[in-house]
Amino acid sequence: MIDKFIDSAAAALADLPDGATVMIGGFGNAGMPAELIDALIAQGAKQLTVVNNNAGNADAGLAALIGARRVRKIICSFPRQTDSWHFDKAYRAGELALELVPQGTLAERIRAAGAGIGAFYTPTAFGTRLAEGKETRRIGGRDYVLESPIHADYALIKADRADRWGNLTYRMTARNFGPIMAAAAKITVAQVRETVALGELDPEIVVTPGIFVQRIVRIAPLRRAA
Amino acid sequence: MIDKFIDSAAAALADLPDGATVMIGGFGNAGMPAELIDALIAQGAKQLTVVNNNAGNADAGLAALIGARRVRKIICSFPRQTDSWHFDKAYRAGELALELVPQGTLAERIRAAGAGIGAFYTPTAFGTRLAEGKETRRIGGRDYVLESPIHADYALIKADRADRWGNLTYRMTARNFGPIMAAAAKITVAQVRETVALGELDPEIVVTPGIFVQRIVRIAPLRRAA
Amino acid sequence: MKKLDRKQIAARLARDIPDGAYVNLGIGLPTLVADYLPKDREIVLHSENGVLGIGPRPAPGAEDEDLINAGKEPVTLLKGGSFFHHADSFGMIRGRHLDYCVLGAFQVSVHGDLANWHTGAPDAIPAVGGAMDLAVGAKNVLVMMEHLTKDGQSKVVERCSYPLTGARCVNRIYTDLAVIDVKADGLHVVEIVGELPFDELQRLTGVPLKRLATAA
Amino acid sequence: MKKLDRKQIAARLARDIPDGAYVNLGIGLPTLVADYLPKDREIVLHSENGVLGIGPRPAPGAEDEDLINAGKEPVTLLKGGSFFHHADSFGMIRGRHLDYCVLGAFQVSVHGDLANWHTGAPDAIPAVGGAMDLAVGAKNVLVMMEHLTKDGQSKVVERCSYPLTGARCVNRIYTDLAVIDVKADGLHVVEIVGELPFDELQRLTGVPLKRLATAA
Repeated sequence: MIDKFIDSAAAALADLPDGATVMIGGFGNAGMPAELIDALIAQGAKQLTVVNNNAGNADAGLAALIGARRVRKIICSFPRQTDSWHFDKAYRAGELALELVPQGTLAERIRAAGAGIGAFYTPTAFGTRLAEGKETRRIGGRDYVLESPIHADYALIKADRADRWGNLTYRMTARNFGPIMAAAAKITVAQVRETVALGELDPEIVVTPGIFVQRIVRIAPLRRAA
Repeated sequence: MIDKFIDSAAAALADLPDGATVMIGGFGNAGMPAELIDALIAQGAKQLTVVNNNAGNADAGLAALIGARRVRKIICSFPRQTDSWHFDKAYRAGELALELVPQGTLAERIRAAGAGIGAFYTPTAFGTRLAEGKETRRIGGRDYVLESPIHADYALIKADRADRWGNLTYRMTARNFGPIMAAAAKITVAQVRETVALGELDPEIVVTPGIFVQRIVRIAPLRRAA
Repeated sequence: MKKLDRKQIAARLARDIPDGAYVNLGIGLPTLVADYLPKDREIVLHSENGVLGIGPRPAPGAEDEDLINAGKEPVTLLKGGSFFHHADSFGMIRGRHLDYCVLGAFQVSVHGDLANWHTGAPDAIPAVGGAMDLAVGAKNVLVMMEHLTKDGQSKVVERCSYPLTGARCVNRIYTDLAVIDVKADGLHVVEIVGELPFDELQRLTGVPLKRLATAA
Repeated sequence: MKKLDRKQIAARLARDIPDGAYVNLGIGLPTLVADYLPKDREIVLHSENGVLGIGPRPAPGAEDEDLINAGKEPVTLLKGGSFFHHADSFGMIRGRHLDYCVLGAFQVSVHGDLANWHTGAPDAIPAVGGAMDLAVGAKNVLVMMEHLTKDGQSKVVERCSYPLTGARCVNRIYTDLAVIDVKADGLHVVEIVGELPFDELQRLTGVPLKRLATAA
């Protein structure tokens, strides 16, 4: 029997080793797996390479992971924010490597990893500093840059509903990087708002088929004061 | 106001010129836009390049288009079927060029066209006859073949429901090539079972966003005798 | 010299977006354009984070943290909207499906090179987001910016001194002084704000401008 | 000499598919495996045309032309199944997400080269379908075939004479005479059918076989 439900975020991340490459979903707060990140901080793994659109903000989540000096390298498109002080400090101190990738190239590199593509040519960033040193090619009158897939050991993502086979649906723009990260990682851990019985998810509306998901943790949403 | 509904299949294909590249969705009968193909036959355009998984079977649809000598070239993964006699005859007579592409490479080449990828490396077909003459590359210990996007002038696909903005849902395995062909063609014509008012399609379950669809024709399903 | 304010630049640009267009409004200044789109046109707004059909800002208290735009501001969804993941969203951009994108800029060159992501300062933390994808992907790249820097230098330049976002990608520039098309044979002034003489615009801009018959 | 019939080969292979596996069964002979998967295991069947969770054949009259497998036969969907488009489906295959695929073969070489799509006849109309993607994509490629051709030639060969489907891709071969692992150091016989002596299997096969301690 297939049962991907795990009792706690801590149990879902227990085997995550030092030096792992960890994709973390989310764009802003939408789709950010806050409780999984907290569990990763508590778990203690270090020397991590983190793939996320940003580099953390304020003092929680990814910013706290960076503040705790657990991240060796970050691959992202937009690290600089008004409140990205943990990243800024570690980066300026030379303690944290940054690989800056245009957002669409970041998404496509993650997608390529999940889809078994060895490399691809994208027009994005041709002629810019971010393509310096990269192989380029003129195809059909347009210039392209060669880019490689980004594989991960773990993906931590947030979805909306899940069944025990690991099928996922998302909620609005919280979908963002979740589906492609799930496919690019060896072990995908999804935190979800709700778990449902097998058969309750309409097969037409499953966004991430269970084949891409290894572990699911239900995190009840916070009740907000009215 | 955006209104992509068109009254008839004939009107939706009226401007399709000789020599066009036409993607035709479907895998078997599932997702095959039968009425649009009939309209294309009636419309008369010739010297077409057709992209489809197969090369027609029996005497209807794509087979009839081939039988009417309107196809110059076919790009597909599996032309040979027990009843693909129109293709077989034209192919053996040297009247029809065949570009044989592994099915996953066919899908990825169509996807690449829609997603603006200039070329990509796939492991599929490395070391086989279908990679002869193609550029190859060893990446991370695995061998890959360089493949190009397939763009189309028109895509004829079959979906399930549509709104006037062109948003589409599909039905079961009739989805197959529809979403990627819609994105790869300049003009996508979708025949649908049902048209609905704007707002009736849940934004979470739209499979093909309307940006990829230019024309929609409602084709009422045949009533079958009970 | 009469200049347009930011809202007026946004309103001017908005007039040029036709009915039925698919449009991405960049973070910051370009977002203003949404407020001025003609009400009698259906224009579908895209955001990189996986949404088509963005509607007006939600009423206070009605925000949903799962429904935001690329600037991470709360938005609403119109009827006909849809959600998709990041790779599909940038496939849409890179695959030339968007009719227009509107971007801010530090500089635009006479060849349509765009610089808008990096000041070039050696100690600056670089951040690019989706700007490079939009610059190469949209069918029409519209830039919205002030014509001059604070110290009076033209932001329309012979050659960008700031690091490029994209090469030869800008189609039209909307500034507080003029609307300028970037064409293969150079910059064409489409419109000048107020009573500003062409020669004065030319003097302020520095690089050669062509005068359209319709321009003042 | 006792040989397994096709159903027996399918049943033998089915025993090796573990609980929770994601599996693609190729068109034709491999489809038989579905009938023999142990009922106490949850095994998720994939088909190239965009479906996970394929169930048993529908009852006569309950077929739906929109719900078929890659062999274009009507199927059903289990609870927990899902649909997706062709690029996603082959991304799943190529991206090494399937635990097993089962393919028929004309020949398999000692290095695990697979030939199953083309007889090499110059006048044959070529057709490949998804076989080349499955051959390079699945984590484990299982081949199911008769050991010998009709005229007694081994289909396990030093070097394929038919055009290849994939190079060095086969992990295990199930025939009517034996189960053979393809490893870096050669072919290892895992199991022999009935009372067939190893030496006789070796003689029939032609290429060098290694005897596992557990093999007869």
